[in-house]
Amino acid sequence: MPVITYRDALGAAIREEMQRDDRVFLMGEEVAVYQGAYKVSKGFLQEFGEMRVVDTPITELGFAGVGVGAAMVGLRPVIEFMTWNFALLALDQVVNAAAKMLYMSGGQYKIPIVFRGPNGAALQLSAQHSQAWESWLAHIPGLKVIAPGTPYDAKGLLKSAIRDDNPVCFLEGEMLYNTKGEVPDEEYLIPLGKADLKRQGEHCSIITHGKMVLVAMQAADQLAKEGINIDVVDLRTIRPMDVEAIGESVRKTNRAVVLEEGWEICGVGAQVVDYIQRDCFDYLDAPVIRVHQADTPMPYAKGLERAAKPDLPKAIAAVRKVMYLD
Amino acid sequence: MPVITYRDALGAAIREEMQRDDRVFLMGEEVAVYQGAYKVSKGFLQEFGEMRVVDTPITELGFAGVGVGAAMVGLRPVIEFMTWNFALLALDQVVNAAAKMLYMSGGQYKIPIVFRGPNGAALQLSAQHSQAWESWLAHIPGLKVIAPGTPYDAKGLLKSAIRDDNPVCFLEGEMLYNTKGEVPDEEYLIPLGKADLKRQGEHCSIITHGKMVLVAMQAADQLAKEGINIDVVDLRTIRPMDVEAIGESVRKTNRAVVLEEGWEICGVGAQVVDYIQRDCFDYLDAPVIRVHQADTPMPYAKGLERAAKPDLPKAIAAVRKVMYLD
Amino acid sequence: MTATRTAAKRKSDPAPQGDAALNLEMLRSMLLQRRFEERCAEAYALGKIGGFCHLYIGQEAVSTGTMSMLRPDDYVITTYRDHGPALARGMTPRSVMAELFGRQDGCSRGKGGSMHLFDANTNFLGGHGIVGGHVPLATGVGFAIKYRGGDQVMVCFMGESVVNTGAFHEALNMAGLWKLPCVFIIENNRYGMGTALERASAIHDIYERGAAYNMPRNQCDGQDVFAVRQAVGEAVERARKEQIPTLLEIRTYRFMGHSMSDAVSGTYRPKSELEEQMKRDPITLLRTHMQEAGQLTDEQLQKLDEELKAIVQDSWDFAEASPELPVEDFAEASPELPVEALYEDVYADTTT
Amino acid sequence: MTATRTAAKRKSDPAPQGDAALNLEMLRSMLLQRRFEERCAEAYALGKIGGFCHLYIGQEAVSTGTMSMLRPDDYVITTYRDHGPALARGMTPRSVMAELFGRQDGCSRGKGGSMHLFDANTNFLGGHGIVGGHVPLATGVGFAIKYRGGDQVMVCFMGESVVNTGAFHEALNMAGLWKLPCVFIIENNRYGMGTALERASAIHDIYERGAAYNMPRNQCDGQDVFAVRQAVGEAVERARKEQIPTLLEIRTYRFMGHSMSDAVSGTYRPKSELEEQMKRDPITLLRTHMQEAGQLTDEQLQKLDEELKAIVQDSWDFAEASPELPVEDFAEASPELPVEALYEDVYADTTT
Ligand SMILES: Cc1ncc(C[n+]2csc(CCOP(=O)(O)OP(=O)(O)O)c2C)c(N)n1
Ligand SMILES: Cc1ncc(C[n+]2csc(CCOP(=O)(O)OP(=O)(O)O)c2C)c(N)n1
Ligand SMILES: [Mg+2]
Ligand SMILES: [Mg+2]
Repeated sequence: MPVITYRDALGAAIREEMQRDDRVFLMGEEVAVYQGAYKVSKGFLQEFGEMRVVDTPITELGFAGVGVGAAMVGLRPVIEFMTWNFALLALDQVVNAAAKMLYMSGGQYKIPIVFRGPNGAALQLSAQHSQAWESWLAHIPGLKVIAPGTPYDAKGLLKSAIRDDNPVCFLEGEMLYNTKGEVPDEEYLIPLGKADLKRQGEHCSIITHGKMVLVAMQAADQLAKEGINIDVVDLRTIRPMDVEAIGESVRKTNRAVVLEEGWEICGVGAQVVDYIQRDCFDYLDAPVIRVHQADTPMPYAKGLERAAKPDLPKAIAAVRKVMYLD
Repeated sequence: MPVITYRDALGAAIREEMQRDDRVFLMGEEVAVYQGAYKVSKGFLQEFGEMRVVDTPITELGFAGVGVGAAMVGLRPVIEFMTWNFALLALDQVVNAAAKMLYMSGGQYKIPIVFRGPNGAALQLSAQHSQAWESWLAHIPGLKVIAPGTPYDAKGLLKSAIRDDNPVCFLEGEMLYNTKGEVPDEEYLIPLGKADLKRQGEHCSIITHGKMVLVAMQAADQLAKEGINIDVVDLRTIRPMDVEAIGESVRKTNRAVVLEEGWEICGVGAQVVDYIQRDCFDYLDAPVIRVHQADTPMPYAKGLERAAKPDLPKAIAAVRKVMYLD
Repeated sequence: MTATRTAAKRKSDPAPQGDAALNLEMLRSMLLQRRFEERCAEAYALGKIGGFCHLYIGQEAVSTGTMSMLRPDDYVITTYRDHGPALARGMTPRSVMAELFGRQDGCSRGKGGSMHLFDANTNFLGGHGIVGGHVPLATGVGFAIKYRGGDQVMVCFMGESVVNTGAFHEALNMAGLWKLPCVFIIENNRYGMGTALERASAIHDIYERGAAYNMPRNQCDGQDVFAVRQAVGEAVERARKEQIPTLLEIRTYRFMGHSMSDAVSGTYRPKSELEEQMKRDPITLLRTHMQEAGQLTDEQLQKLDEELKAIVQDSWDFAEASPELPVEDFAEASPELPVEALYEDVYADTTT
Repeated sequence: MTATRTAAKRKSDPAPQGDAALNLEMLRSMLLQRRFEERCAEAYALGKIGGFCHLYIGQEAVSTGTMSMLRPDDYVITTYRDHGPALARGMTPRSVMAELFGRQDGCSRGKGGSMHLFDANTNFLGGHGIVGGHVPLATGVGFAIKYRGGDQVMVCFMGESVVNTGAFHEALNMAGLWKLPCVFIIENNRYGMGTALERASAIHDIYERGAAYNMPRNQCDGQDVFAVRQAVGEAVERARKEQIPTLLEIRTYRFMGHSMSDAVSGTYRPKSELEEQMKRDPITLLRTHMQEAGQLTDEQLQKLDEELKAIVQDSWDFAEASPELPVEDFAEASPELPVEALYEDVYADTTT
């Protein structure tokens, strides 16, 4: 199977869907002339022209709303946020317009739109540029929220997201764009709402998503050397969450670590913990442990940033702790 | 002790702090000439003049930022959002400016500001006007988040919030403004970060905050008639959360219901559940049950709205369930 | 309206004021809105309508004048003050009243309520509740029209407060930059809740904001339905033929409080101002014009009024007879019990 | 710069171009920024500076000209492109370089980095990373000055992209409405990342946006430090004496890529344009003026340059010697281990 980058997997997904359906277009800052801030849309302007690959002013609220309006009357916009950090300015349109339109209109106006872009921290970008928004977005009924960790998942999920008739928030990772993985040439779709058991093990579950999938896999590799076998549940979709997959894994391993990039309080991990205690109450041999960003804005200095971020040593330490090995 | 409304308790808190400290001012839509959209600032313009009671254009992002800027150079703004629904437009200023300024500036610029206004649903205001934002706000390090349920707490907490040197998000309730309670004439402060055990009981804990405190108290009253005694833990402050108070109660009752106004996924209740399973793992006799808004935008029709909202029957049913009485 | 003005106008008017049939149609439209809103006030007082309810009384010439210049396949979007525009656009009084009553036959199945009337049949893209929030949507619809190479026009109504919002600014800049077929209509009724325009905007001739977006702009009298037609007609033409957007300030006045929970006059506007303004009731102006032009007799007027009252009564009866969406009785229910209708319309089935 | 222009200017200039001492001071300021930024590029290549790093090269006349018209108790706020303004405002190269290196002695303790330089000593209210986000802050500072009855001035720098944001619009409307002592300075370097102004704004003379807020407005050449002084001086005077805000568009050009990760020219601007623009290097313009006016010898210039290079080298050495805030080695640590410095500055102790 061809090995391609996460970036190219995303680009291929959008390109294929634009070729397939002329209602699909890409809009955002620097997507056209500049070929994409992170080059996901490289070559798009040349292939599809300026009506379908649209550079916008720096107006996240405005162009998110433009996307929703276009979706109301039948187009299928893919709205790129240069990063989800800036999408904070657009959330009124995402939450109050996109997520609620179908409901407020009694089912008349569906909003088939994808909001996408890198989410979470990269390297030393400090406080305003290093935020992971999946728990906020997952809070909102009417939205679907996706966070793929591999090129394969990125492509299959993005194609499904573009074909979905609902607003989908698609969270990528700046640090993932250059990562590589196998992606078949043939078309495939991955259904939204289905987790993927990325690795099987009987001693402990790590439940994770997005960028942290790589960390979980590394942790599993490393722990395997000591004979500790990890079930890695990659949620892939945060909303709707695949509660069964979580339950199945935890009922098997009886221990769980929830690993996420974002902050702790009311994070995705808190919700996962709630599902686990509800569905696996009698199966748990230890409290679930969560690994997440430190409860601070992201600092700039390299050492501080490393201390603030969830990473491999912290994930491993959490598994050891939940297994009472320390 | 005098009995006054929640509205008047809030008004008294702001008035006293404005009298005490001339750096404190009130700014927002309709706070001055109109005397407050919900009349919390009735008489303020007359007492303090138009420099300290400031009507703004409808520009939530803009005037939230104006408040943060004024706070940077030493004023102590109280920013009223007509409701927190509209504050969604301002969150970039709340999150990226207010909450991060101290950190980004390495401790140089503190932001002593209060953002306040009604939060959550009133009656039949439908999807865009019925949202409870505490879990979003609580997610953000750098913010404090308060949600008082009684006039007494409202006054004491708001005064503390205004004197606090950090950005405080203060969540009131449109449906609470007319509720009454005892409030002493003498000045008092309630520390931020401390829960209040509003009622003692040994069979089950209800952990709640804000508007739902009243529902929890009613549920406790009603259940008491059947001999079921409830510990009602009123969080009062959502961030920082009084984890000890939660643990103390649950270790006593061994059962917990978490009752909140907002949505389920990544809600405040999820975080409370996480704290409980961490701190009380060996004490729990049953999974914690959560009561919250249905996972839908808020519908307009009366019956649908009732079905969507957490309320007394749902709270009682949850207690019964967590006690295995059904 | 003086004869001279009328004559002067007739020349350039897209539809001359002498067209008796058209005038009657417009009078009917405006009077329907008026009678409908009067009954809404009554229904609100009786608790049959809940939540926020913003009446349109006083502004009927804006909706009617505008809609009279549109094609059925054009698009309309507006704020929470949407009953008038919805009726003027041709939504049935029944579907609107049933929505206000929160019933199953309401245009939004009772899920939207007064602030969120929607109707796909008439391309009525809704009442929206966040001040400014719908202006980017309108720009997006304009974009979609251009994307498809269509010649429809997007008409976006907004209150004058909207011009201060960031959403307005971002949206109009894009509409101006990309030359989208939109007509942005400011219904300047002088107040946003209790705040006079002059206390909220740094400039007072707010159509001049259009200059910041290289957008043709204009101002007109919103109590004179002919003036509205004239100004809107030009803008619609420009949008349809040249894909150039317009910012149009229509000066009007609301005769009621901001919403049903606001006093009609008081802290922020004196009774005298209201009374002065009510002398220029748009319905009276049109009626008088028609009577003076011999286009309407007292009898005809009375008949029309009765007919419209009956239609509104019928919408009330219909709404009252329409069932609520089914919900279980929660007193007995467990917290997780699914309530089917409640959970419908949260997500669309993906069938593409 | 021709003699005629100079003469014409001198008459009305707040500080005539003949003032050799002032000119030298400005040259020093501008050259310091240039040398500093050049070393930043080097440090970035060496991995000593991380994250996003936006250099100011080409725009030095804007910062220096502006700061030369301010009092120490005035306030300054800007975007992520803040090294130049910080140095021009008088922050020490040491504290800035240490910040860029992420060290304890950095102006923001290493927590802010390149985009978030802050200094309470010089009322430098920070570099801010969200495009448009700092403009409301500036308005708030203007409000605070007025609230206290002070006569300070708030100067807010921004890139030209900012004029399209909602935050700009909301903030300028309030500043115009409330008459706040703010000077809003657009550093129009023609591009927002890879987007030319003309492809983002519906109008191209963007200072005209001021009309929408009833705000005095002006435009000037940003490569000519005297022109900057002239225009800023007028605006500052108006703000200080009359509390009237100004929108000032200063036309400049960045000689580097948008950030260190962006090519200097390429997809969005041709090399020829860059070369053409570099002929109007603001430092060369000032230097040439001074040399022609006999205010500067080659020798003096060389000495100055060496002195500044040494200062920058000193800042580098200082930064490198400055410790990082202490953090434990996490490889061994448990996930909950508190790291003191990491958790400082999240909340202030409330001591009021
Ligand atoms: C963003 C936002 N802020 C505040 C409100 C509350 N609000 C509802 S209507 C209104 C006044 C709007 O006035 P205007 O735009 O002039 O329209 P009008 O009501 O006069 O038709 C306000 C402040 C809101 N709905 N949305
Ligand atoms: C709200 C927001 N959207 C997008 C970005 C990403 N971004 C950073 S700088 C920039 C271009 C800004 O250009 P301009 O305002 O002209 O300033 P310049 O870089 O030219 O100094 C963009 C798009 C951001 N920081 N904030
Ligand atoms: Mg109005
Ligand atoms: Mg620029």
